[in-house]
Amino acid sequence: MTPTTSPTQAPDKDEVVRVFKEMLRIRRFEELASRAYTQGKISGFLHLYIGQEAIAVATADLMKDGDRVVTTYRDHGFAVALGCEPQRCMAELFGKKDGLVGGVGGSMHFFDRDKGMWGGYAIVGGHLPVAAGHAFASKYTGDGAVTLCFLGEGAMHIGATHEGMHLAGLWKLPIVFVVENNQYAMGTPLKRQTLVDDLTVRAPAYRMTSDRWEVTDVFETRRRLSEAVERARTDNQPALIELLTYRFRGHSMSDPAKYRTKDEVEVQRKKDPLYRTEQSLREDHGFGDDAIEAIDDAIVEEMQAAVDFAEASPQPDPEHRFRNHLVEDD
Amino acid sequence: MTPTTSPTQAPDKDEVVRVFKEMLRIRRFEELASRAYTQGKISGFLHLYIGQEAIAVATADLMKDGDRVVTTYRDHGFAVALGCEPQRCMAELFGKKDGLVGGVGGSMHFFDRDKGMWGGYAIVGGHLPVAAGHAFASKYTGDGAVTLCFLGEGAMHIGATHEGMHLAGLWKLPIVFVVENNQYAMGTPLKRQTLVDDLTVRAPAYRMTSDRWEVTDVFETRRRLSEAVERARTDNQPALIELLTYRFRGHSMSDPAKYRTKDEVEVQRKKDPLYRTEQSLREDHGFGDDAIEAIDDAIVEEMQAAVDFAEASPQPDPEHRFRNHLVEDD
Amino acid sequence: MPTLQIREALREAMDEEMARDDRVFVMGEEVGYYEGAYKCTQGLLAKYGEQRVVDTPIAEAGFAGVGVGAAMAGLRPIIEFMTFNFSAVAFDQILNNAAKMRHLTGGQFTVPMVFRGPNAAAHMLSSTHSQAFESFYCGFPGVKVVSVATPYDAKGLLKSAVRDENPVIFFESEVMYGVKGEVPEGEYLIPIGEADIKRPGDQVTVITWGQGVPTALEAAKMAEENGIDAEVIDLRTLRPLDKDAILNSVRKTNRVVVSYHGWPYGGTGAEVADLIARECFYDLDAPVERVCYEDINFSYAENLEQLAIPSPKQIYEAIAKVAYHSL
Amino acid sequence: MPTLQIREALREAMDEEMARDDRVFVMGEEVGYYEGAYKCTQGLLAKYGEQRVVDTPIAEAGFAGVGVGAAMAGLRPIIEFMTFNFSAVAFDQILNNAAKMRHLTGGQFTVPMVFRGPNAAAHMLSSTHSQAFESFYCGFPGVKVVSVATPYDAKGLLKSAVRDENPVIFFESEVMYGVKGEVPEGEYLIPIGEADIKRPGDQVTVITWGQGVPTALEAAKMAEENGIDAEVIDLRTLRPLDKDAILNSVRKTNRVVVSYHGWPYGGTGAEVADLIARECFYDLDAPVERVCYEDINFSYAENLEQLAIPSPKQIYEAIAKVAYHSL
Ligand SMILES: Cc1ncc(C[n+]2csc(CCOP(=O)(O)OP(=O)(O)O)c2C)c(N)n1
Ligand SMILES: Cc1ncc(C[n+]2csc(CCOP(=O)(O)OP(=O)(O)O)c2C)c(N)n1
Ligand SMILES: [Mg+2]
Ligand SMILES: [Mg+2]
Repeated sequence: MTPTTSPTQAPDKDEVVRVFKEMLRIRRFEELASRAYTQGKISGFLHLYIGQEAIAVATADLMKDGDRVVTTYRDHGFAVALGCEPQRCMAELFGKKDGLVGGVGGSMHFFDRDKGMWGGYAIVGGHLPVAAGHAFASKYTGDGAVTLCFLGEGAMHIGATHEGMHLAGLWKLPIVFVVENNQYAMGTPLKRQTLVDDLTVRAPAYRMTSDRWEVTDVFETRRRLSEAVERARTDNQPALIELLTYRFRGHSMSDPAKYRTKDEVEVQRKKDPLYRTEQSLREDHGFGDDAIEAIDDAIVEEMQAAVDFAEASPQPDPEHRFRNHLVEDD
Repeated sequence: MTPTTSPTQAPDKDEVVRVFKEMLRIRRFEELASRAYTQGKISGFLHLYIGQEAIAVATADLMKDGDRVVTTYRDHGFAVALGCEPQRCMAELFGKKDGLVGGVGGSMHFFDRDKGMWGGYAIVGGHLPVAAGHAFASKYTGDGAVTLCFLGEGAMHIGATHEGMHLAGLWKLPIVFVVENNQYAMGTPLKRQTLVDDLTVRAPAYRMTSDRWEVTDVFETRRRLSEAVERARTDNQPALIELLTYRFRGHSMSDPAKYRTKDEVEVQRKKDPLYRTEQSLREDHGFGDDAIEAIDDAIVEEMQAAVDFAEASPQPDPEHRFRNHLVEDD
Repeated sequence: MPTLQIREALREAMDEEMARDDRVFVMGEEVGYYEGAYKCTQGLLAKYGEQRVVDTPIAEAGFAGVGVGAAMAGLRPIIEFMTFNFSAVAFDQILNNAAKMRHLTGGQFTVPMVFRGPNAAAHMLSSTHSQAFESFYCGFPGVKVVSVATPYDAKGLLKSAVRDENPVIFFESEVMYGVKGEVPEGEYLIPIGEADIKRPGDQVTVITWGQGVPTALEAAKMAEENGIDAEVIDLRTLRPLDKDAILNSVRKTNRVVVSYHGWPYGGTGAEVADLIARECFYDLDAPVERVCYEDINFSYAENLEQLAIPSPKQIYEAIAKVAYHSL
Repeated sequence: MPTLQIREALREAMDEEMARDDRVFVMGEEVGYYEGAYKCTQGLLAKYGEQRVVDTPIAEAGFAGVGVGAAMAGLRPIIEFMTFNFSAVAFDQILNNAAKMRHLTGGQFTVPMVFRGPNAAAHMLSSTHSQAFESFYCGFPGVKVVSVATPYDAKGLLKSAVRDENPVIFFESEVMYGVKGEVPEGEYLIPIGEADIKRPGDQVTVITWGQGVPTALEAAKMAEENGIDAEVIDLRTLRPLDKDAILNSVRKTNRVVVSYHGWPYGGTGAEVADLIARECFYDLDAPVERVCYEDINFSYAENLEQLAIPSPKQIYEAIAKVAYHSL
């Protein structure tokens, strides 16, 4: 679904409905994935994006043909927002042949090149130089594309992040780095990761512009993000954006998240962009329980179908494990 | 030789003479090393410190028992300033048994533990985490020591530097990071390494204090450096200092340094702290050619004796190559 | 004797060493408040405090290097990598600082420290999280490399590693932390550098380590059922190799399978095979067989992953092959 | 035929490939204005400009990763490491991004790129600057590894590496950049994966690569003077190995020395030795001998360094030993 309003316009009702649906699709996708995990149908690591969906939805709205999203292992939200088929995403989680990358990557490695989903990466910080490389190629070929590179706040302190940002700043590459500061790196709260409150303090060192806000509203997020994206696109001006956000689940399915209080989570629930968008539908646009439920039901149905598809999909062909290590193996 | 005035006092004549001698000792040491290199008596890489001596001399004055200097491959200046015996330093360059580390390290790896010379390191940036580890140990044991960690401006852009500084800042370690910005990393001038002019722009991100000045005067350098050292010692407050300096020779002996103009070098010669100290001796303290020459002759003699010692020292015992890889090999 | 999980045995080792020597500290991601991603450090923060159980930001090169620097200054760090996969970003610190420091400084400094954490594939973590690092870390001088497969070995060897004056790379396994076994009460040490016969036998030698140990023991059982008596040697220390233990067994059995959870090219597998082929040239009745990972990047999909990992059946087949025994 | 130095041959290869395909670019420290620390890229900046000859800050992980990302987006990077010693800080990018990308993405992305630079010890650079990296880079799937020893091979193989659709690790040597040899005019390619017989012979096979090649050839000459006819095989590609070339020679000579400039434990040396011992079990008349670096960190001192590196005499002695020939 393409946005009906431009990033700078005030959203009309259709637009609110659309973003509500998009965010809800991600949430329901992940809730069903979470259930499948508990049932033992998904294995390995499963990092949920629940609470952060507005970021992916805002981002997807800004993408033009050829633009790229590069992100971490917490990547389902971007894939779904960018239009990757939920059934192929779910099949990937199930390790099945019809998965987004044929079942070889799992949760942490969603890639769908033509959709602009240039990947989920699992080594913290390791994707920043790679994303800078995509942007380098854009500048080299003049393709006009922007690379949006997402990272957790925990990734700010590792060497590869520094190097990737530094090169992007030095070479003035068309890239926007977005720190999704969800307050925790696994069990470590921000204040034990760094003594700094504002992570954009580093932008001047990289000669990047910066911006920073709390993500409670998808439209504000889209509007402010669009400014950085446009500067990257038209002026090769890289940016460092810090988004204050929250993940409602543990780091991954194996984390009971005992390191935070119920109160803290309750405070955050009030700020949840999905919750607030629902409130807006109810309060500003006259939606009642029935109307909300109708939307929800349709989405749950879509995602349940994805689960059914994933279950039905066969395991990869055993010989497939020998493919793609080198091009010649194909 | 210990300083006769405290870092904050104005230097008296003896003190000017003393620092002049100390700087000249480093310069003559390296000039003789340079000649020995040209004669094929020293091999490998030889990175000269000529032009930067004031930094090592100022540093040595501030060191208390247990304090440590950790630096790069451009390390002769610190060793000589810290009181390592020139003949053992020279023997190290000659790859001889009586060398500072028995001839196994060469120019890039001067270590003399008891003198506070905790080493010359050859992988750019790789020593910052190690230096932070020394400071971690100081805080752990409460030994009151400060670690002074030197790096070139070229090292600012590599990951290990970022990580080492970040951990030192987060854990409030008693360490001072000093960037010797000599304007070039091999043949790359600062402006092609970073778009930033002031490298201390990064200090706030690490919650370090910072300072920055051009090193033309050894006393000013000592005084300003002492402030950071004291804060580290008494408050566990790490610092990031940028010193603007210049190396008159190429990056190493194999670099003809064609990337800079004669004019540029001439401008810098006027700022050379050694030259300026000599001027001060002449202008403020009535030294004539003879007095200066007498000092110089004695130093040249000391350093020539070091060369003679190095030549006379035997090669390491062949079996020595099997020592020290593990402690059991001793 | 009390029965412990491997993670508990490791924890006891750290606890005892920290109690014995206050220079010993543990550092790594989530080792403190979270009590370890795999709970190996559970309870240590409460007992020893923040100074000695140090949570780090995500900065492996940084804290690996801090460990080296602290060791040079007289402490005895235990650096936990959440998994060894993440040590790839700290490779330079291990290769160039930990392993070379003593030599480089003419013996002025020692680096008594341990780098520990899980190694090799766990379960369905895809390729970046499923790598065996011994082929990298055994490949250079200046370190010792240990790999443990039982609670007893885990405790005794970790204690020795902490007391060792050299940097020790210490491999565990995510999928084996829950493995139980007897661990004697009271202090004991297992010397680094000694292999252990996990199952005596005299017809075929199976050399293995780490995750390979339980698989090899299963294979030996299959062999026994088929009339072949296999000896299973757990190397335990991968560098330096316990050559005597290896060669003595081979001279007895004249037939060898090297079986491990790691890639085929080079590494400990090839080193051991070559050692045997050279030193036992006239003793061998069959070429040394190697059974290990397929030479491929790991897939998430369960079937593809399982196929890439050596199974007891494959090892048994290799045993039968070197014994010229029909299957 | 014109005679070129290895550095000139490499330069010609890059120049021709850049002229042929404007997606090819060179990136690294000092490759542009300084024209290369070892002058391999001399003249390229003047000819192709800053966009295609890119000087970098000191940030190996950064620019190695930029290479991977650019390759994924359709370019064909040549990443120069000033020496492979500095690639240790980029190990993760090579291991986890370059080598895994195609597989991880289900074939959606390819990473056609070259990492090149000098490898192994040069002369008196002490331990951190004197390391052979093939034991690390050959140890995992997803890359090809090449090592060149003559101007002819350097040019032909670098051109193939640039055109290869996979990441190629390309080893050169500081001390061999000045080595001269004939290089035909006009374009030619040498396929990756093919070993080369540098000296035919039929009594002993010497398998070698990189800096080992000239030493092995000298040793073969000594052998000849002593009545032993040695065949010297330059592997040229270390991954994948040219098994046919190796095994064919061994089946002819029945005696093998593997000689190279690198550490003994694991790596290509052990891999080749094990391959031969296994596949030629009944052909070998003597155990495979290995002659390589001593298992120690390198020293600066000239005598200590020289002693650690295999000499022609040592190789000759190994040849004599496998031939059961008195010295
Ligand atoms: C180099 C490296 N070290 C450690 C890990 C293990 N790890 C995975 S995610 C994570 C926390 C990351 O936190 P953050 O960057 O804030 O992202 P978030 O998970 O909150 O989205 C850690 C420590 C890893 N994948 N890579
Ligand atoms: C990781 C790494 N990359 C590259 C090199 C090669 N190298 C040695 S010194 C140097 C330049 C360093 O410049 P700077 O940090 O400014 O220090 P300076 O030499 O000017 O004192 C380079 C590129 C290295 N030693 N380590
Ligand atoms: Mg986070
Ligand atoms: Mg510099």
